[in-house]
Amino acid sequence: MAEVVFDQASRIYTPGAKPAVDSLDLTVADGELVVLVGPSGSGKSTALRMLAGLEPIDAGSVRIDGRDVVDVPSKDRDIAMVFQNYALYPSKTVAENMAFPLKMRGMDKEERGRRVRQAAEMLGLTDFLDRKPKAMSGGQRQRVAMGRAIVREPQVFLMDEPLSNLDAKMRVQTRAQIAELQNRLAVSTVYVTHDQVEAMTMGDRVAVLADGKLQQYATPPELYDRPTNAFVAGFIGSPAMNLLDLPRSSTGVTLGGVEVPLPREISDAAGSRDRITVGIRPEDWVLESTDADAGSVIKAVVDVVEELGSESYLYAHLAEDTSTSIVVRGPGRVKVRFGDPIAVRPNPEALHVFDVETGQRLP
Amino acid sequence: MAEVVFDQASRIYTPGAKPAVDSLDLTVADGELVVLVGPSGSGKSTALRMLAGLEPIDAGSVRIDGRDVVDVPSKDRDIAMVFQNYALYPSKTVAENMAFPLKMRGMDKEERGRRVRQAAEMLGLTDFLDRKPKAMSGGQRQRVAMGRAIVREPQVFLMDEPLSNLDAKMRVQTRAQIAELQNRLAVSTVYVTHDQVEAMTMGDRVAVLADGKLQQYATPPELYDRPTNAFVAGFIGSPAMNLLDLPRSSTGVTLGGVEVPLPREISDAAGSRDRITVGIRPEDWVLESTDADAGSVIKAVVDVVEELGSESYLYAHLAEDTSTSIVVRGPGRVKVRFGDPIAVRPNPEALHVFDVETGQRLP
Amino acid sequence: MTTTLERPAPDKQAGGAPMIDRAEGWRRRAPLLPALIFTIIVTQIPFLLTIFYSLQSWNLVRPGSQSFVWFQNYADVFTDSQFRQVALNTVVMTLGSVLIAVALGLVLALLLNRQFFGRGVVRTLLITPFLITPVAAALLWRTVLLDPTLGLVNFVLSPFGASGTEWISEFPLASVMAALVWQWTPFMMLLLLAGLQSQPTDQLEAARVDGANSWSIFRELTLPHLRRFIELGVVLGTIYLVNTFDTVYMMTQGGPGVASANLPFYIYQRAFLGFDIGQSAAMGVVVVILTLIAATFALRLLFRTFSGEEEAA
Amino acid sequence: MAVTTSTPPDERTPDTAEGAPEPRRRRGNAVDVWLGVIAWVVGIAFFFPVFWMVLTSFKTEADAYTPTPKIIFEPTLEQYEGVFSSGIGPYLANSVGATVISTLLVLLLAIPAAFALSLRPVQKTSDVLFFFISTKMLPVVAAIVPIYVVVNEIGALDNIWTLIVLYTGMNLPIAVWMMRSFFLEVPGELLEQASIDGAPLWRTLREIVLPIISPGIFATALICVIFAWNEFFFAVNLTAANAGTVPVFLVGFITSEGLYWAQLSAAATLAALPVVIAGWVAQNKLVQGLSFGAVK
Amino acid sequence: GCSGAGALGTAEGVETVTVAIVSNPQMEDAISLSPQFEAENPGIRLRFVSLSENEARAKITASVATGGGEFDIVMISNYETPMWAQNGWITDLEPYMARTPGYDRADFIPTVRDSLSYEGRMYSVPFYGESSFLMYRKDLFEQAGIQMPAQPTWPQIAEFAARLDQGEGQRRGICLRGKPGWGELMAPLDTVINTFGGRWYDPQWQAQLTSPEVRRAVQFYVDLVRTHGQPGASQSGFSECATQFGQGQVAMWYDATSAAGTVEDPEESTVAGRIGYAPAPVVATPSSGWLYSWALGIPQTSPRKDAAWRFMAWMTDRQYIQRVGQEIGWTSVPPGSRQSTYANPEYQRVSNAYAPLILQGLQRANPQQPTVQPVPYEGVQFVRIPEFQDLGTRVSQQISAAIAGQISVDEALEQSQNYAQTVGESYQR
Ligand SMILES: Nc1ncnc2c1ncn2[C@@H]1O[C@H](COP(=O)(O)OP(=O)(O)OP(=O)(O)O)[C@@H](O)[C@H]1O
Ligand SMILES: Nc1ncnc2c1ncn2[C@@H]1O[C@H](COP(=O)(O)OP(=O)(O)OP(=O)(O)O)[C@@H](O)[C@H]1O
Ligand SMILES: [Mg+2]
Ligand SMILES: [Mg+2]
Repeated sequence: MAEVVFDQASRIYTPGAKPAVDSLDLTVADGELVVLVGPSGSGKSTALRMLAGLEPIDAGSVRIDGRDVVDVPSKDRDIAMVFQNYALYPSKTVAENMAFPLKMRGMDKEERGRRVRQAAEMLGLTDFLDRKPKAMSGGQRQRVAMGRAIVREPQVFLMDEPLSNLDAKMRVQTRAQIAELQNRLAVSTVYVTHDQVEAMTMGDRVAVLADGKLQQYATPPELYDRPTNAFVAGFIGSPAMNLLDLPRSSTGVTLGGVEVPLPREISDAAGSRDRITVGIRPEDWVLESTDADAGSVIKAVVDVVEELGSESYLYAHLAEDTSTSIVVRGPGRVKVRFGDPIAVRPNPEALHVFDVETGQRLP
Repeated sequence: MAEVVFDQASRIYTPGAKPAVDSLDLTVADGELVVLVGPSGSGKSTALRMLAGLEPIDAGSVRIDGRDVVDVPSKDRDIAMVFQNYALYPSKTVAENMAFPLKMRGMDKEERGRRVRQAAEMLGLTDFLDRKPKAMSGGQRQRVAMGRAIVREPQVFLMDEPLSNLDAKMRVQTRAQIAELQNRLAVSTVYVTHDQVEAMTMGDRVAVLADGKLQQYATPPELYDRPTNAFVAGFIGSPAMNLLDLPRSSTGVTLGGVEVPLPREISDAAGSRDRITVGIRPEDWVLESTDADAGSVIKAVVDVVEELGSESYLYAHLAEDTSTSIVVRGPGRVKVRFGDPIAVRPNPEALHVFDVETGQRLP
Repeated sequence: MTTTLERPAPDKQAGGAPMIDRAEGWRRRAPLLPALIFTIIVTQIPFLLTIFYSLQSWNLVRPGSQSFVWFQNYADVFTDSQFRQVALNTVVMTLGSVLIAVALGLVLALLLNRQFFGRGVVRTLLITPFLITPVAAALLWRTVLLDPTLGLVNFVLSPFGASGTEWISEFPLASVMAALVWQWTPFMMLLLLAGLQSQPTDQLEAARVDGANSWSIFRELTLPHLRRFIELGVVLGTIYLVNTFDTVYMMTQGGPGVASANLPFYIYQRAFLGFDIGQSAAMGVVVVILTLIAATFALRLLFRTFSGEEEAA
Repeated sequence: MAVTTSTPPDERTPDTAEGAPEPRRRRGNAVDVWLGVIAWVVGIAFFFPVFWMVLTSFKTEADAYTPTPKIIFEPTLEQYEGVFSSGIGPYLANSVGATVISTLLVLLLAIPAAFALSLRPVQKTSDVLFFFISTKMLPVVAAIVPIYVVVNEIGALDNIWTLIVLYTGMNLPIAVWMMRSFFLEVPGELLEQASIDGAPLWRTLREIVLPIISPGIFATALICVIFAWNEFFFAVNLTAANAGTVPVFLVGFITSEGLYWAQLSAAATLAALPVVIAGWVAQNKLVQGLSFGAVK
Repeated sequence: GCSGAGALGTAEGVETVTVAIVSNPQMEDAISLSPQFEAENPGIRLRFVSLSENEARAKITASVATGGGEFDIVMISNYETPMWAQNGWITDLEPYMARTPGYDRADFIPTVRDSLSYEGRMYSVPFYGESSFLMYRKDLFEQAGIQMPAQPTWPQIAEFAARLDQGEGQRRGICLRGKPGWGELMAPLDTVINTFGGRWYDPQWQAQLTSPEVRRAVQFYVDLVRTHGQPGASQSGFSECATQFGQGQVAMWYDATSAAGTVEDPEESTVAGRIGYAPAPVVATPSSGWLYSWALGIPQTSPRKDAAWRFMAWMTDRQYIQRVGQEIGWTSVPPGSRQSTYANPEYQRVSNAYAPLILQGLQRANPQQPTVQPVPYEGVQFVRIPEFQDLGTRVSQQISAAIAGQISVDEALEQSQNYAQTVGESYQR
C-alpha cells in the first residue's frame, strides 16, 4: 500500500555502454497496477529489479512510500516478487514455500500456518500444500508463486512475466485472476510483460519501454487511441497497426494509387513534410465491394485469411504496389480466400500520423 | 503431394492403460493443412509421431498416399518434421543443417547446394547460411527448421507446435508466413498446436482432440459456429464461450432470474430434459442499459475489464446468482469499471445448446 | 485392411511387432556388449578366483604348501585382532577423509563462488593437489611437510613452541588423512562449486526479496540444493579412498604397528610380504562382502541422486 | 581489489539533475574484499606444498636440507639432469603409452556402451549401470592376488599391455557412467530428427551426437588420463623392468641409502607435471566431467 | 606379438639382461660403470630395476617364487640364498665359477661365502658383505671427555648417548633404526636381543619373544631410542639415520658397516673424517655384529643364464674392485666381499679407520650360534625360515609402534609372541 516513484533512475551494466534503463521517471500510485511493456531487451526486467533491490541504481533514485530505497537491501524493502519461472524453492513443499517469507520475518509458526492456509484457499491450493513444486503443473506452480507473494501482504508486488510459462488458454484465465486479485488486495503492483495483450488487459496504466527509455505512460485506451510515436503505435494492438510510409498529396496522402484525404488538423500538423507515416489499425479499414470505382477504393490481393470465428484478419498486398502489405479486419465469416481480390478504404477519422524520421505523432 | 489417412489408428504406451491415441480416423487431403489441436496430454504429439514413424502404431493403420506405412521406418516415409524446439543440429551450420536430409538421401553436392540456396532465399536466410544455430535468434532458428523441412520436398510436412518457442509478436507474424508458404508449396501438412487461435487461423481443417479421442474435424468457421459438443465449444474461441448449466422453463431457460426464450428447433431438440447447458459466446451478449426493466435483462457486476483497444471484455458475476460468472464482449471503449453494474441479454439466434450429461450438441 | 482393424490390438502385437522389437533391441544393445564383456572378464573372473584361493592354504615361499583347508583362512581372519584394527582404520581413514574433504570443499566452494580479483588463478591453485600423482604427494607430505626436523609444518609451528613434533609416528593415521584430505578437498571443491553454479539465480533472488539473509539462504536453499552434489562427492570419494594404497605405502608403510594401515595395504602386505595367498584371498573376500554391504547403501543413494537428476532434466 | 560491477561515481550519466544523490556504493564491499583475501590465502596454502616441491627441485641437496627452509638460493638444473640420467625416460614412455592407449580403449568401449544405455529400449538399463558402478566399489586389492597369479600364468607380468587392460577395466565403469549422463543431455528430438532425415544409427552418433557431447568426451578422457597416469597399485605389483610407470620410478627413486629431497622433488615434479598441466588447461571441462554432467 | 613387447620401445636383436637390485650407492656405482661392461660385451644389454630394500625384496621374492621370470639377475641376501637353493629356484653357480678363469672363489670372505652356500655350493655371489658396528663422532666424544672402549657394552653406549644428547630439536645422542621391516628395525634389534641373551625360538620351536631376556633387550632398545634417539625414530631406517648422522644431528649411530662409505664421503656428509668406529656393543655374548651380504643370483627361469653370469662375474670379481677404486674412488668400493680388498694398500689408505673392524666383524659373526642359548635356526639378525620375512616385519611393526609410543613394549611383545608362536607351530610337527 504505497506509492512507488522512479526518479531519473538509471542502470548501466557495463560502464561506458548504453544504459539498460535510462533516466526512468515513473510514478505508481497507491494500489495501482502498472504494466511495463516493451520488446525484449528494452530494460523492463532491469527496471523491476532496480525496484526490488536486485540491481544497484547507478543514478537517480527510487522511492517507495516516500522513502529513498537506493541503499536499502531487498529484504528490507517490503516487496514481494513473482518470477518468470516462479523461482519456487524446489526442496520445500508448497506450504513451506509460501511460509518462507514469513519465517524470514520471524513470524511465529501458528500465524504462518494461518496465513498460508488463507492464501492457499484464495488460490485453490489447499489440496497441494504438502506437494513439492516438481509434482505440480505450470499453472499450479504459478499460483504457488502468487501465493508466496500475497501471504506477505507487502507494500508492493513485482511480477516479471509471471504468465509467460503458461499455455495460451491458461494465460488468458490467469491474467483475469491476477487482475482481480490485485483489485481486491489493492497493493501497488508493477507487472512486466512483453505481451501487449497482457499489458492492455491488465494495466491500470501501461508504461511502454524501448531501448531503456520510457516511450509512453498512459492508460490502455489512451495508448491505443493516441500512441505518442510510431513505435508505440506498432507495438500496441494485435495484429499490429499498418504503418505505411506515404507521399503527401494536396488533400492528404496517396495510397495504392488512391487519394486518401486527411482530416484538417492532421494535415496542418504534417506541415510541409513530403512524406508522412500513416498508421491504420486493422479494424479501421472499411471493406468495400470489389466492383467499386477504381479511384475511390484501394485494391488488394489476399495472401492469408485468418478466421477467428468472431472476426477475421485478411493479410493482403496492394494490387498497385505489391511490396506493400496490409492487414485488414473483417467480419467473423468472410468468403474471400488466398488470391482473391479485395477492395478497402481507410476510415479517415481513425488515422494516426507520424513523422517519418522521428516517429513522433503529428497532431 | 499425398493424402494422409489415419484409419482407426491407436497408440497404447502402457499395455492395459488408456490409449494415448484412441482409434483415430482422419483424412488429410492432398495439399491441405490440417491442424491437430487440443489441451495438453490429449494425444496430438503422439498422433503426429505415429505418422512420422517415431511411435509404433498399436492398432489400426496409417496410410500415406495410399500406402500403409505401419511397418515403414521413418526415413522411408518421405516426410519432414519441424519440432517444437526445432531440433537443429548444433554442430552444423545452417547450410549443413538444411543439406543434411539431402545428404542422407545421397543427393550430390551441387544439387544440395542449389536446393539449400533456393530454400534459404525463400525464407530470407541467405545471409545466415554459414552461422551455427547457437548464434541465431528464436525466429531465425524457426525458419532454419522450416528450411530443413522444405528442401526435402517431402510428401508430407509435420509440425509439432513449431511456434511455441517464439514470443507473442513473432508468433503472430510467423504463423501467417507458414500458412502462406504451405499454400504456395501445396504440400499436405499436419500441424500440431494447443493454441486454438493458431488452429483457427492456420488450418484448412481443424481436428480437435481430447483424451486421445477425436472430438470434431471441420473447417474453422464450422468449428466456431457449430461445435459438436461442449468441450469443443469451450475450447475454440477466446475468451471461451460462456457455458451455463441452466434449468428449463416453459419457453426456454432461466438465467439470472430472467426468462430466456429458445428458438423453436432447439427447444424441440432439448425435449423433456430438466436442465440443459447453454453456450453463449462473449460477442453474443447484447449490452443493455442498466435502467432496463428487471424482467427482460440480466443484471451483473463487473469484476475485471480487459480493454484491448479494438474491443473489450467484461468479466462479471450475476447479481442474482453471484457464483455464476460470465464474459461479455464490449466495444473498444467502455466506461464501466470494477464493481460497476451492467445489464446484458443473450442474442437468442446465437445460442448453442448441449446435453448436460453427455455434452453433445442438441439441435 | 478392415479385418486387421477388427482384430484385437494385442493380436497384432503378438504378431509382427515383437519380432521387430527383438531385432531392434539387439541392434541397440549390441554396442553395449563389448564394454560389458570386457568389464566382466577384467573384474569378475579375478574375484571368482579370489574365492577359490581363499579356501586354500598356500604360501608362495613354501613350495608344495598348497592344500584345501575350506574355511580355515576365514577363521584366522576373524580371530586376527590386527585385521579388526585395520578394518576400523579403513573406516576412519575413508569416511574421515571424505567428510573432512567435503566440509572443507564446501567452504572453499562458497569462497570461490563469488567475484573477486584473480578467482581463476585461485581456483587453479586450489585444484592442483588433486592432480598431483598420489605417490609424489605422499612423498611430499612425508618429507617436505612432516619431517620432524626439516619439515615445513614444524618450521611454521616452531614460533608456537610446537617444534619437533614427530607427526608421522605420533599421529600416523591423522598424517595420512591430512595428505588424503589435501588431495581430495580440491575434488570436492570443484564438484560443489559446480553445484553452486547450477543453482538458479532467480531462486536466490526470490529469497532475498523474501527477506532472507545470507545464512538463511545458505541453510534453507543452498544446502538442500547441494545435497545431491554432496552425496555424489561422498560416494565418489569413498569409492576411491577406500582403495587408498599409495599414500599409506609411501607415507607410513602402515606403521607404527598397524596404526595407519588400511585394508588394501594390509592385504597387500599379507600377499606380497607374507606371500600367504590363502589368507590374503580370504581377507579380500571379507572386504568385498563388507564393501558390498556398504556399497548397496551408497549405490542406492547414487541411483536416487541420478534418477532425481534425470527427472529434473 | 575486488572487481565489482558498480559504476564509479564519475561515470554516472551527467543528467541526473535534481535528485543528484550521493555516490552509489555496493553493500558489503569490505566483506567481499576480505573474503577474496581469505580465498587467496587458502589457495596459496593449498598450493604451497606443490610450490615448495618445485622450488626444492631447483635446489642442491645441501640447500634442501636446512632446518630453516631456504627461499633464496642459486637455482640449479642438476637435479633434473640427475633424474633424466637415472633413466626416467622409459618410465615416462610407459606411462604415456599406458595412459593414452588405455584412455583410447576406454573411449572406444564406453562411447557405444553409454550410447546404448542412453537410448530408451535397452531393458534392464539400470541393472547394467548398477553392475558397472558396483565393479568400481569392489576393492582392487581383493583381486590383486589372482590377477597376479593369472597374469603370471599367461606370462604377461611386466608387460605394458597388462597395465593397459587393467587400466581400461579400472576406468571403464566411471567412463560409461559419465558419458551416459552426457548422452542423456542430447535432446531426443535430435535423434528423431536424424532418423526422419534418414541417417543410420552410427551416422547419427558420429555426425550429430558426438559433436554435441565432445566436451563430455573430453572431460571423461581427462579423468581417465588422471587416474591412469597416477595409478600405482597395479603398476608396482605387476611390473618390473620393462613396463614400470612413472609412480613406480618415483618409488624406486627412494634409495635405501639416503633420501635425496631435491632430486626426489625433481622426479616428483616431472611425474606430476603432465597431468597437472592437462588439468589446469581443462579445468572447466573437468568440473563438468566430475559432476557427471549434472551441471550444464 | 606380445612376447618381448612388454615395454614400449624395446630394442630387438640383442640379449637384454634384466637386473633387479636394491638401490644403494654401491649399486648406483655399478650401474654407472655398466656401460663399460656393455662396451666389452656388445651382445648384451643391461636393464636395471633398482628398488629400495623392502620393495626389492617383495618384488624379487614374488617373481622368483612364482617363476615370474622378469629378472635374469636378482639381488638377494644370505637370508634367501640357502632356502631358495633348496627350493630349486636359483641356479647353482659352481659350474659357472669353475668355467671363469681368474674368478677367485677362494678370495671371498669365508663366513660370507658359507652363508651364500647350500650344501657347500654357492648359489649366489656376494657383491658386498657387511656386519654391524658403532659409529661415533670423535670430536664430540673428545669435547665431552669420553673415551670409547675397545669393546663397548650397551649400557655404556646408553650412558654416552645420555651425555651427548642436547635435547629436542637439537643434536641427539644416538641414531637407531625404528622403521618397520625385518631388514630395517629388526636387524640391529636382533643383534641387541642376541647379545642380551634372548632368542626367537627354543630348540622345540617354542616362541621366546616374551622371555625376560627379550623383554629386557627390547625395552632397552626402545628406551634408548625414545629418550636419546633421533627424531622421527619410528620412521627412520638406514637412509634416514645416514642423513641424520651425516648432517651431524646425532652423536652415534649403530648400523651396518657399509654405512662407512657414505658417512666418510665429504660430498654427502658434513662429518667425514671426524668419525670413530667401535665393534658392535655387547652384553652377554662376546661379539654381536651381524652378518649380511647382498649377493647376486640367477633365477632358474632365466633363459639368459650365460649372459647373466657374464655380468655377475664382471661385477663381483677383483677387477671390479680395482675399477671402482680407480674410477670412482676407493671409499666407494663394495666392502666385505673379498679378502683381497682388505689387502689392497690403496683401500687400506682410505679406510684404515674402519676396514679392519669390518673384516673382524664379518669374521667373528656366528650365524649358527647367534646367542647364548641354543636355537633351532640359523642367522644373526634373522631367522632363516621362509615365514620370517613376514614374521620379522610384523614383529618390527609392533616394536616400531612401541618406539612411536603407541603401545607399550610388553604389548608389542605379547602380540609378537602370538605371531611367532603361530609360525613356530608349523615347524613343530
Ligand atoms: N547482467 C547483465 N549484464 C549486462 N547487461 C545486461 C545484464 N542484464 C541485462 N542486460 C542488458 O540490459 C538490457 C535490458 O535487459 P532486460 O533484461 O532488462 O530486458 P527485458 O526488457 O527484461 O527483456 P526480456 O523481455 O527479454 O526479458 C539488455 O540490453 C540486456 O542485454
Ligand atoms: N513416452 C511415453 N510413455 C508413456 N506415456 C506417454 C508417453 N508420451 C506421452 N504419453 C502420454 O500420452 C498422452 C498423450 O501425450 P502427447 O504427448 O501426445 O500429448 P500432447 O497432446 O502432445 O500434449 P502437449 O500439448 O502437452 O504436448 C499423455 O497422457 C501422456 O502422458
Ligand atoms: Mg526480462
Ligand atoms: Mg505435444
